[in-house]
Amino acid sequence: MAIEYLAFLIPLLPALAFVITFFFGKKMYSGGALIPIGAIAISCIISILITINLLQNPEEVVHQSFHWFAILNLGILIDPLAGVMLCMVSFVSLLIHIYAVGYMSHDPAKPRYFAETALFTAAMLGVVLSDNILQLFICWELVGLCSYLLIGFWFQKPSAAAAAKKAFLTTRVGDVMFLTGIIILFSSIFTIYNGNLPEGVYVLQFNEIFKLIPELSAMHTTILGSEVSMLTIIALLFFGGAVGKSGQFPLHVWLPDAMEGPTTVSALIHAATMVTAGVYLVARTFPMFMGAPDALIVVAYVGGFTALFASTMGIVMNDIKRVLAFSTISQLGYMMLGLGMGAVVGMEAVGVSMFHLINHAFFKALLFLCAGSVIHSVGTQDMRQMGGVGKVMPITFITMLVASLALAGFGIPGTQIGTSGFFSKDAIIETTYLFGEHTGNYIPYIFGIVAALLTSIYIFRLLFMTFTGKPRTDYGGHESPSSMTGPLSILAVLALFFGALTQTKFYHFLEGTFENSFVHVNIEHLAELGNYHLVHGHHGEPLLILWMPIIVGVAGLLISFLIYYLNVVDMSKIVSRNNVVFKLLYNRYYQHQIFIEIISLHLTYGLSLVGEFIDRKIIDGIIDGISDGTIAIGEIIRKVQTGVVQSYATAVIAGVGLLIILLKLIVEVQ
Amino acid sequence: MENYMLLAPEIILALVGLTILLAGLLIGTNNKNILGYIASAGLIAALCLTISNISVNETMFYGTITIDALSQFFKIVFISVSLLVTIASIKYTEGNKNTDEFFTLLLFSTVGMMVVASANDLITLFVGFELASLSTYALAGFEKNNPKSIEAAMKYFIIGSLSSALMLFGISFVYGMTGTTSIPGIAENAGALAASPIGLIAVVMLIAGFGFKMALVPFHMWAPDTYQGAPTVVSALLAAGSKKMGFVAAFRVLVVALAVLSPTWQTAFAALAIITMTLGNVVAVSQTSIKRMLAYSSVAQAGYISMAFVVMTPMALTGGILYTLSHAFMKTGAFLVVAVVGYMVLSDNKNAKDIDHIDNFKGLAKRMPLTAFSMMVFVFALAGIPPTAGYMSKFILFSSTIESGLVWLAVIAILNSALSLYYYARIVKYMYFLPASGGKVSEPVPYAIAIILALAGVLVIGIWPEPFVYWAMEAAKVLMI
Amino acid sequence: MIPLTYYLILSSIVFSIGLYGIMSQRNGVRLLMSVELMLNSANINLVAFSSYNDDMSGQVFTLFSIALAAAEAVIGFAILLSIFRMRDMINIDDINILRW
Amino acid sequence: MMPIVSLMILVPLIGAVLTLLTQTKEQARVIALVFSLAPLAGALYMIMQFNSLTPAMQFVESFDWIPSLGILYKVGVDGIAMPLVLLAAIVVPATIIYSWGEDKDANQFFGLILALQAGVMGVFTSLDFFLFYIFWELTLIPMYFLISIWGGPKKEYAAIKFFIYTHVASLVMLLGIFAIYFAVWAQTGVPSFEIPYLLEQFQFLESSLLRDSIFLALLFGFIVKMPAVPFHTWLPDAHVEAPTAGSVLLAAVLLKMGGYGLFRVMLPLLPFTGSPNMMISILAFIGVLSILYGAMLALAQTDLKKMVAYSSISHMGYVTLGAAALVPLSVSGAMFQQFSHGLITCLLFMSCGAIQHIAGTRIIADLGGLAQKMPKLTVLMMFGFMASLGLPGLSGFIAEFMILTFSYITLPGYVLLALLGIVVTAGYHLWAIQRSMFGVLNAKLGHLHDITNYETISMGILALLVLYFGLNPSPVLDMMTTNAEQIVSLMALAGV
Amino acid sequence: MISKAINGAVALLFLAVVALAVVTTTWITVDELPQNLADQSNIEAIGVQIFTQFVIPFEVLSLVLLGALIGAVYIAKSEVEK
Repeated sequence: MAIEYLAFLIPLLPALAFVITFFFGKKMYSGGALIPIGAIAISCIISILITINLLQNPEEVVHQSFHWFAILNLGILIDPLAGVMLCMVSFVSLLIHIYAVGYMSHDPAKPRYFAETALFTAAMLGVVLSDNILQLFICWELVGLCSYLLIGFWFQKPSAAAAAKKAFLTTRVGDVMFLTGIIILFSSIFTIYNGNLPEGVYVLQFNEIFKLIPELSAMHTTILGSEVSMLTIIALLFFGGAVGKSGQFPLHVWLPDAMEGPTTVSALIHAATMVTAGVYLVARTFPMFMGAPDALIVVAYVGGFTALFASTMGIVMNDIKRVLAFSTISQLGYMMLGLGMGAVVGMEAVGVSMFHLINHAFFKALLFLCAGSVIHSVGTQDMRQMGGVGKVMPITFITMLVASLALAGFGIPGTQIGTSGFFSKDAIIETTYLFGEHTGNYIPYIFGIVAALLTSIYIFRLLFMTFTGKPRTDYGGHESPSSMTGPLSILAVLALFFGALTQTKFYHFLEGTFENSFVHVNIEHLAELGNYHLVHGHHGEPLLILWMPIIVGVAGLLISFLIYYLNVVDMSKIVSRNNVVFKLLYNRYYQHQIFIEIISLHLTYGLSLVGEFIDRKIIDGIIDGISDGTIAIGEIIRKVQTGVVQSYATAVIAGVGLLIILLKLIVEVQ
Repeated sequence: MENYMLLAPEIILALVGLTILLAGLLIGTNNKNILGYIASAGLIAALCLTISNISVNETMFYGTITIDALSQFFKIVFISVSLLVTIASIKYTEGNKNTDEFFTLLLFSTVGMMVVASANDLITLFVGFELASLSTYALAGFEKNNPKSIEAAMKYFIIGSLSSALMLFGISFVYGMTGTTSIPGIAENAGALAASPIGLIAVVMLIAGFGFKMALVPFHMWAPDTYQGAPTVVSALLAAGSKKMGFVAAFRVLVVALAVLSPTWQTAFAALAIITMTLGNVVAVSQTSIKRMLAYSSVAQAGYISMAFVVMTPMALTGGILYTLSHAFMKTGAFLVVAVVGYMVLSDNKNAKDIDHIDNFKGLAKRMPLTAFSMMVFVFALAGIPPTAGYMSKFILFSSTIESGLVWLAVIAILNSALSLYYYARIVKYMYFLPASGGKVSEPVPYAIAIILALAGVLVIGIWPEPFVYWAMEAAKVLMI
Repeated sequence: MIPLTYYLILSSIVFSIGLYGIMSQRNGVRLLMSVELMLNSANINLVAFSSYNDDMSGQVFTLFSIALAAAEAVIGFAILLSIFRMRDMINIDDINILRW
Repeated sequence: MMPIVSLMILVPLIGAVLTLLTQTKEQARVIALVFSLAPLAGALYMIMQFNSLTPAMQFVESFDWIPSLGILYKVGVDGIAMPLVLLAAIVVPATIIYSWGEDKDANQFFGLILALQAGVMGVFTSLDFFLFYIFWELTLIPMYFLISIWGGPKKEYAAIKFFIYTHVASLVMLLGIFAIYFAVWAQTGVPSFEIPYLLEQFQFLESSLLRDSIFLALLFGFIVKMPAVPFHTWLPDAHVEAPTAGSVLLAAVLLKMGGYGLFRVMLPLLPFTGSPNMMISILAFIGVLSILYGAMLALAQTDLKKMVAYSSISHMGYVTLGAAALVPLSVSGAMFQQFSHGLITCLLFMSCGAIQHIAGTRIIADLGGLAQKMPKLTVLMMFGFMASLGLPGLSGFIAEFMILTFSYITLPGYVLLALLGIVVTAGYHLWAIQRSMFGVLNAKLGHLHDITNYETISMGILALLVLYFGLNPSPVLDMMTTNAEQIVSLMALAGV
Repeated sequence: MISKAINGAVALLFLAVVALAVVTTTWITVDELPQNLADQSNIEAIGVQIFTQFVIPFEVLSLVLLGALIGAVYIAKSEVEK
């Protein structure tokens, strides 16, 4: 179908929109917002059409490749995985853009805003579309740049500028790992081909990489005395990149600070773009993880721990957006956890995890946009100054409630009734149980289930503190304009029903990601390389396990209800500065102090000051010393010239004498 | 019958000198400018004649005089320097009633140098040496009411006499051991000299005598004082001209006549070259008088040229010989610039003291752009920055040290060369980067002509060195036989 | 027959006296005398060698060198005269405007 | 056939003289611009005529200059030189446009810039060591003047340090040139300074000590120019004190001469040194040290321009590293890094210069919030900074990626170390941007205005070029790769 | 005084070195001095030599004397400007 040939427009149109809006937006209506909206809408339509096409013929993926330079290419790959991501990214971005027309209406720098978000979307679409790892990295970095620009959108605010820098730098740490992975991958491929890369083949294309997984897996190197497969190293370095981008522990520190940007930006970052890129990367290179021993286990542990760790902090935050930020980190942890479960369920893990990603995109976008709506109306982000907002903003309240239920994963097991989160998140928790069952290791499951409880607590805490009760301050407030509530409603519908409607089909669709006309790998076979023992047909979990997520979800709801609605416990007594646990949580485990002050400030900056000292005092000191010394010696020697001619004569005669003696000695030696 | 045409340059110059002396009696003070023109004309004629006979190789007058590539090359050097100095002196001596003496002495000293260049006998050489010395003693004291000038002449004279005596003493031993004063004769009979202890003493005394003219450390101590005290045009003559006489004499006597003693004098020159270039540069760094700085720079340059004696390959001699020519232009030019600046300072303020102080160079680029530019070229040439004559000569000279494997010598020379850049750059700094203390001044025409000629020399040798390199090679061949 | 060495030793002694004089004397005239001593010691050498080598050129050289010594003395005294006129003394030590 | 290469040298030189002779700044800058655009046109013409499939010299002109010493006037370009000629031809007009408003002695200012261009063109096109060295040294003088006349408060120290330091290095290099000249002369009996000939004959020299000494002497000359740690201290001082145009030319073109020497001279010699592996280790070590040390030092700087200067050191370290790896694509990546850094660093120094003359200070702590008053500058500066920290899509990334990726094949340990530098690089760039451009406007800065149109145009053109070569590096990269392959093939020839 | 002692020492050292060299050198001499053979004057021989072989130095010497004369007269002449 001809629509495939328009695939290149998907990232290109938003990129063009960026250029137009950036340079000419000022003179246009609403800061030129219509241009990116239009561009993204077209992208979205193309994406959906291609994906639908793909649904019908899963084998016929879209792949186009162009020579770039040297031995590298640029290409477009739309397979099922990319297809769903494309649809999600373009669609959610579109909604957020529409929403932003209202939300940003008072900001004088609108053209810049819309230009940058358009570029952001373009970059993210580029990540998804890439057919080779390098192009993916390039777009990946552009995503980072845009996040930097957007988080620092209100650059006049020092905190925004600092947050932007922190975001870029922290993700940069991950990016360097990613880049290192690419470099090692490339040189390993080079070694495999014995230095003679085949003509006309772009070795960084995914199909070429996947082809070489057995060879890569067989290559070993020794690190700290133990032999490690080259593939594991590469995979884990890729995962390092994902950790940075997707805010996994320990590189998650930038995400909560990223709230400094406009709320729409937060929504964009947290839902549609940026953070999901990490998960997407792991999913995209999933065959490599499958073939790499231990890699998936690491993914699982990091993801699980992050899910738990972030949700603990979510409980105590008072800033509405910050709660959501921790929620994002936590949910991304789930996705990683889900991918890590590939160790037992193979390809299904990608389906589960990606499904959660899509659902999360809907409900998290919704959560943020609702929060934005509240903030837009109330004028503060501090939940302690809200309360009772639900009365003035009913639509926002209802949509928010839907989103919260989806996040907490409410639904009835065994039926098709449930919010989208129920179908995806609970599925992940189930697979972790499966993992425990097969390996005897229940730690991932415990991570998952405890995090689910905490998730429920913090999201309903937010809901109660914000929307119910009496206004704690005089904030006025009104319902937001329809350009804002419209997207909210659409998203709410999706958050409610998307899961139920698509679950099984989605898994099946994604199965085709690595078996089609472009790439054909056998996951089962790879699992053997990676020493993973896959389990098939696993629908026999105990009922309790099936119900467990719901139980903890409800428990969380009740706890929040008791504390924040009925005020059974006076939180202000617990929430005091003296409570060690609270302090720890509120200060986010002092990560800021650890990361910023100790590592970056004291260590790095200290080291650089030492370098400065060496430079100025030692290296320059030597050079200046030589020159000063020469001048000083010159000053001394010139005094020999006394001006008395007899002394000159003496010098001549002494010179003759000395010369005679010297020559006598030298000649005799010779 | 001897071909007197080959000696025509010397004869012309001597006659012009006498003519000027006589004409001076007849011409009033106000018209004495004409004498400078006559002298210049004579020098130009001599220069043309010398160049026309550049490829002659003949020995004349019972073997006391030889005309070969070496002598012709050096004669060109001497005549060029004298010509530049003469042209500049037209302005310098303007209104001076002793102009006739000045030019006569100048021409006589030139003749002396030329005789040395052609000398094929120690007697000729010594007499020529003395002719050049005695004339310049008087020239150094030309400003006889200026205590500095007289002091300069006095110091020059005393050390000069001492050196002459040492040289003569050394010559006497050479004569004693070889039984002849003819240079080829000595070369034939020098075996016994080389074998005896007196040979070493004779060589050292000769080196002391020549080293005085070359201003090699430790025989250099008169040079800074004299260059500073003497009239600047005379300093130019001393630094650029009579210094080279020391080199050509050393080439004739040491390289040709005493070739068998080469281990001795090569070692001596190695020590002297190193200490000379190092001391010259180090002390030059801290000078505030431009003339003194140039004097020390000239000491250092002598050290570089002396490297030719150490290396003693055709390449090295080519480099050394070419260096004398380059240095003649660079140094003359630089001193003439100092002279112009002195003139400028005096025209600012009649009673100015320390007219050679570096402060007077402040903002020269604004006051006299042409002069400042020329000076920049001269000092960069002295520092060996391409594409100038100084670079070309250093290029060949330093490369020859590498050729013969004396890397240590090359390294020392190169470090010195870099060090010298420091004080040369300081002059440029004063001229270009510091604010001027007065308005624009136009250079007197004679000075301007002389400076432009020197500039042309420096640049032509730098950019199209082929003929000069060729003739320096030819001259070096004379020495290598 | 007087050995050649005697002449040479004599000339060396005379030369050294001249050297000592030029290094130690303050009076300009004495300096000039010292220089003359040195030149003449060389002349002794030349004449001695000339005799013992049976070669005339040494003696010719001596004549030239005597003439040159005279010329040198002339210039030297002229300079000293000029100094005397300027300063009323010929103490060479004290003439040190130019230094360093 | 037009002597196009000679014209590339001669036209700026004539322009320099004419510009010096002008009286008003209006005349001076117009003439300077015209005479700097002519080489640009020439360079574009040459690029179009260039055959990037052959490593041979093209547009060669040759005639005897000093036959008695075997010196030729021989110029020509190949894939190593052509991009740098183009770079010089681009940067100089951009600098002239940027400095359009220069008031102080405009005729001298623009004249010196053109003289510098002539020198640089000469260096990049000379095929005779004698000629090469002359141009090499000639570039010093205009730069010395630019720093000394239009420089900052400590200009004297900086200028003389620059002058003497690099002069010493050049002299050491000269010794190396002498050595190879005479050694080859002794070997073949033919005196010649012709670069390709000498490089070819180098392998036949018998003494490996001699070959190593020649190599190291030449190397010293080049790495001081680059500059590589620990011979770099002249650079920050020179940059800080130099006027903006001076800094731009220094960083964008003069430093490239060092790298050019590396490719033109060092790499063809390297396989034939006594111990190629040790030489490679030395180069790689210097490269990595420069990358890390430069980046760390940049972090410690309080002066924006000094920070950029150290970043140059860091970035030039990549060139050394890529060259040392001796993989065709790492070498061509290193060449591309030269080209790319030349463009990017212009942007950075121009930004610093604009801040300096508008805000009156470059001390990062005294700035802040400039973005509010200077949006155009902020955009361009951000662009430059992003390019400098290696943002994909811009030319810097291509170069760094190629260097790191392909160097890893032969020098994995060094590359892993170098990768650490990337984070620090991002760190100091972002830190500087945050502190100087973002945040609250520092009230002490007084009245601020945005950059002029001339500045915007010149920076904008450069930014576009950075983007263009980031997206499509092939026009210059292909010719580089051709020559890089030829260089690396020598390794195989030598059996290393 | 000390300086004079040093000067004396230098001069003595010089003397010692030269004298030592003179004594240790084997000088080439004719067996018998010619003037002892027959009491003939050598003035004529000198004259002939001066005007044949050494005519150039002789001519130059005339310039030396003239130059010295000019120089000496110029420097010594008192010029009281009025």
